[in-house]
Amino acid sequence: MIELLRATWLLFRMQLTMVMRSRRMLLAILLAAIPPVIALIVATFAPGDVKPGEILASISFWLNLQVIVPILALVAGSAVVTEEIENRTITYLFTRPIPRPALLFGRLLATLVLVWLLLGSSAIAIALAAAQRTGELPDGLALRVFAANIVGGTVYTILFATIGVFLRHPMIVGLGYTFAFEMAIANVPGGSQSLTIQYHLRSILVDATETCWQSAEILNIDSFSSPGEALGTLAVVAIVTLVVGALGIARRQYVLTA
Amino acid sequence: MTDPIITLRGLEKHFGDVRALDGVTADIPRGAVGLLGPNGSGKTTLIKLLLGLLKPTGGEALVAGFNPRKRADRLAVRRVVGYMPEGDCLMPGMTGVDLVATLGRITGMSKQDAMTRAHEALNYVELEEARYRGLDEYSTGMKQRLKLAQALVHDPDILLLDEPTNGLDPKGRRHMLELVHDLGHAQGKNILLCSHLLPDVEKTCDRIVVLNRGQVAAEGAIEEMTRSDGLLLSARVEGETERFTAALREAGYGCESGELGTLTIQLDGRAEDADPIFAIAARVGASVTALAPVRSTLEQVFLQAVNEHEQAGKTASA
Amino acid sequence: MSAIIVAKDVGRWYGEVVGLSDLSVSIEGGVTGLVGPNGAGKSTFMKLLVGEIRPSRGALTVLGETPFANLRLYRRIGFCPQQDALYDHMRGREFVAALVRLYGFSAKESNRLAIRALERVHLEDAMERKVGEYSKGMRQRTRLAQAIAHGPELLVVDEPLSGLDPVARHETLELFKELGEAGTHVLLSSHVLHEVQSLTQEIVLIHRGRLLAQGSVGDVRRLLSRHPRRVRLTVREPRRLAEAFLRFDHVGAIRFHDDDGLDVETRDVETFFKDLPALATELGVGIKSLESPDADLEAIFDYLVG
Amino acid sequence: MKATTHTEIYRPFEGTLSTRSFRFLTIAWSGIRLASKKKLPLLVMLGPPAMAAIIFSFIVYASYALQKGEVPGIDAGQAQMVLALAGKNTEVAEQIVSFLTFPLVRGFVLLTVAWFGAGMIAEDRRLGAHLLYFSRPITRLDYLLGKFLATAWFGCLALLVPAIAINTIAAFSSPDWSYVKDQWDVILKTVAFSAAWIAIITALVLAVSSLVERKTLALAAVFGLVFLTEAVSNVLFQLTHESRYRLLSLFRNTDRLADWAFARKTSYDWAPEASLCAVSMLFASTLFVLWWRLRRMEEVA
Repeated sequence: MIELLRATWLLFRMQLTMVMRSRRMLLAILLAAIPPVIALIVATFAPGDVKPGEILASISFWLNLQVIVPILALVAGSAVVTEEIENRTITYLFTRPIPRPALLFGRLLATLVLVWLLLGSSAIAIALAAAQRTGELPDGLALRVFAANIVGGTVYTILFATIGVFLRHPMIVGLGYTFAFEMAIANVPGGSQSLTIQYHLRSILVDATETCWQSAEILNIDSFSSPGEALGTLAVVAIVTLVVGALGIARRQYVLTA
Repeated sequence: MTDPIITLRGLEKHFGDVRALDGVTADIPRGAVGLLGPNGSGKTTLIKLLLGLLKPTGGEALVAGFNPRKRADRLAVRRVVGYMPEGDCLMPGMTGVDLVATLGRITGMSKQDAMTRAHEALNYVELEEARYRGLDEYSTGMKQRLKLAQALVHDPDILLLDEPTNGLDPKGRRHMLELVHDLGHAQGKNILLCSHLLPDVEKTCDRIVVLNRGQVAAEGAIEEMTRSDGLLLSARVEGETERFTAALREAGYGCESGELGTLTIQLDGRAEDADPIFAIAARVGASVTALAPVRSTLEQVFLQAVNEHEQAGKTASA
Repeated sequence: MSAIIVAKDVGRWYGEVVGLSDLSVSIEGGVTGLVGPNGAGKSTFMKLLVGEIRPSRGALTVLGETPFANLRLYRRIGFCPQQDALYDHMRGREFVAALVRLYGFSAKESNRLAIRALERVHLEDAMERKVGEYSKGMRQRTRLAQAIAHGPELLVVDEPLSGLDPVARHETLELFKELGEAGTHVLLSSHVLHEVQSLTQEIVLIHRGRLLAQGSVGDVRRLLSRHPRRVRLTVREPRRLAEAFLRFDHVGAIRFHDDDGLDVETRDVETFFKDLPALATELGVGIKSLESPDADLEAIFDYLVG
Repeated sequence: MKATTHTEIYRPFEGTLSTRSFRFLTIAWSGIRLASKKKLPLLVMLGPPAMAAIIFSFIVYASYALQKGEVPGIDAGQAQMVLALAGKNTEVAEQIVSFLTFPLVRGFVLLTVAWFGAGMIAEDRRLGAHLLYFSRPITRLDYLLGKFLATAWFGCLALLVPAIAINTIAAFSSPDWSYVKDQWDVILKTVAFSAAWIAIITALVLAVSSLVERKTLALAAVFGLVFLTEAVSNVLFQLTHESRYRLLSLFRNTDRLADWAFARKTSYDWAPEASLCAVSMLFASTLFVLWWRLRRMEEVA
């Protein structure tokens, strides 16, 4: 077990600079910067009656959770294993005395650090931008926005990284999942919603009692479960996916065609 | 030799602070010419400049009288030049004949001309049985020959071949060299062959231009540059080798033993054949299994040219 | 010298594409050349040796152990892959040191090993520059450095010479010679045959996924008795010498080309070479050169692979 | 007859190379052939729009049949169902416009153009195949036009062909060609509108394809871009209630232009010129990106 941790730590340090400098991270930074910019525009130009709470709620719900978090996780997460295979540098790591799951965990940790950094700062920036407006923020909302972004980024990144272990084109599968499956089912009221990560993230974010959620035009606002429960399910989903990924990468023989 | 097919005058090309070409001046005559140089000496950059794919930072190049820098000339150059790129640049999914015919039509051939020429070019490179198959089923050797076929489809009289034998196994390599040799000598094409496998260049070209650090390090006909002085012999002997070398030295011939059991024998001026050597071998009872005049191979010429150019470069900058 | 690599009916398929069909070979220590046409299974065999993939059938042992996912064995093997793939953003020393650390060395120790390895491949001055800016030859040598840094017993190298210019190729061969003399077993694959022959006489020839020939170049050539040996001479008076050769019963055929060329095919080349000096002095026909063009690896390759 | 042998294996080419160029047609046609080699994606992409077309043409046919009073082949119950389906407006032009702006159709046209267009330039650059093109006497315009037509072809299969099909059905089923006589402008407008919509999407997809190295990345980028602009414009509009932010969304703009083109009453409260300018700005910027990338591509080919 210690061998696994040590190898993961070494690979994490080795891959951090690589992940930091890759062109995908440039795209991720751009994506994370959009919500704060929108929040700033709204905070300055919106008519008088719009309260900061509403800005934070709408932007984090419709923009961050629905589009930015999944796409950023897709861009970062799908490269965790696939980039090593496509660059064919995986040979160096597979012929070294390290347990193979360490490769997945090492790069995943490096990618997650950046995802947290970007989404965390994006969430904070939106809250700050919203706070420019007169009127105070409902307490706990900013924290829930931050939590939803971080947890969402983590679960999605792990999911897409694991897809990358098994399939050659995780990007397409991830795209299909995000835009086709999730958008379709998460927005249609009914029991099947809880199948999507989006639903649980929204349960963390939305507190129906707060007034600021009225203007966000969210359908069936009261059908969300409690944040604690949502966090529980998401944690289970993350761990199970990680284990599946680790088992997958241990057994899989990546044949690097010339 | 008639006027050169390609003239280069002080050609320069800089990518940022990397000086890929640093003042190349050379006249490349008709016939097959080898373009040699260590990795990164500017060979591929030069070829792309000739095709007008890159704009030179300085100096000028003329290909068959056209200057690729000017737009109209650039299109004219590409009509008279066939280019075989280095990398694997084929579109999987297309069939062999489809690719060659399409590229033929893009060069300006009519539909019928392109189709007939495509089949002729594929027959020439002996790809008849694979012409209707998708490119992803082609082996490396077949892909290289297909790239040669697409360069030949519009029958250009200048061929720019970039590493044609790269990655080929011996059989594929010999086949490609036969084709290039035939094109250069039998079909009278002017070939600029860029390669780092010197035996291949020796088999197919008459003259070479050696590039190093973006400049011309050496230039000339292979025959002259590898001329041997006829007095130095390299021999391989089996059985009684010590007594044989001792006997040689007694008879006044200089003799040192090289690596892997070869002997280098220094003949005196007047002998014009090696019979005396055989006489000594017979007397001593050794059997000579190989004997040849020491000719500096193209590789030695190349290494020498590059080293001299490096020294000249160092002394100039020191 | 006990066998370091033993393969028994090893096969490996990728779907219906055959990598290796049925390879049985046992390779001794020292420097061995693995040759064969493209697609013969060289790369597949190497990937099996270093434990990157598992054989579909048959048994394979390297240094006495089965390689796939065998972490203990990985410490004793160094692998230099064929593809030109490196972490371009890292510096040379950083790259090698990071990979050496995975063998369990401390940071300081890994750094020292990395610097020593890079010095052996003559990359001392480029160590601190980014690998992305290296030339093709330097990238090749960096890949080699990461394979020898942890001092492996067996060094497996896939096509190290392809794409290298003569200067870099010369240095790489020198390095392999040094490693061989230092006692490291080297298995290197290549299809640039005259280079392999200048490095080692021991070859393993693979074709269509099976073993075709093994041993020193000379022995293998002698085995190919059904291909008579061709000897090419340049003589001032070829006709007179040819008449004399007719007396030898082991001479199969004689052919003249241009005015002083003479090709002789003989079934017993040793006696031919033994009798030639006496014959030459007796007739005084003026032999200028003598060579046997089909003694080299390339000719053997053609005979066997066709 | 004197015997002649033609054993020379290499035959020189006597023909001439024409300088007048329709090269982009060759590039386009070879691009189309190459892309439609794989039949499954073709079926998956073009299936749904075709089905939608069938449904809409049935509605058009039924509504005409009802107008004429006689109800051939379908009984009254079915007719009622069709009318319910058609909603209140049985006006045929209405049906066609609603087909053009129907979200499912629009989504699949975008998907089709993105799927076939994403690899057009990206894969050429990744494989280095652009070297083969640009070492030939073609101009950058030839290459661009060729790739543009090849991608737009699939857009037409997904949108233009179904739209024309509905129109022809309408023409035939309309009483003694009344549809053609007094509503011919609708036919022209359909063709123009579909062509414009396909052109815009093709330019967008090709621009993205020229920026990235890999087809899957280009595909993701196209969808990412479209959904991002939609989400941003929604949020901005929701909070500021100012409709000028809705100009950001490509779909809103095309709806507004469709209402203006087909003279339908519109639920949008800004002038069509604004949408027209927004869309043309998008189109101009994508063409600029394409021109800039192709210049660099030939330059450093």
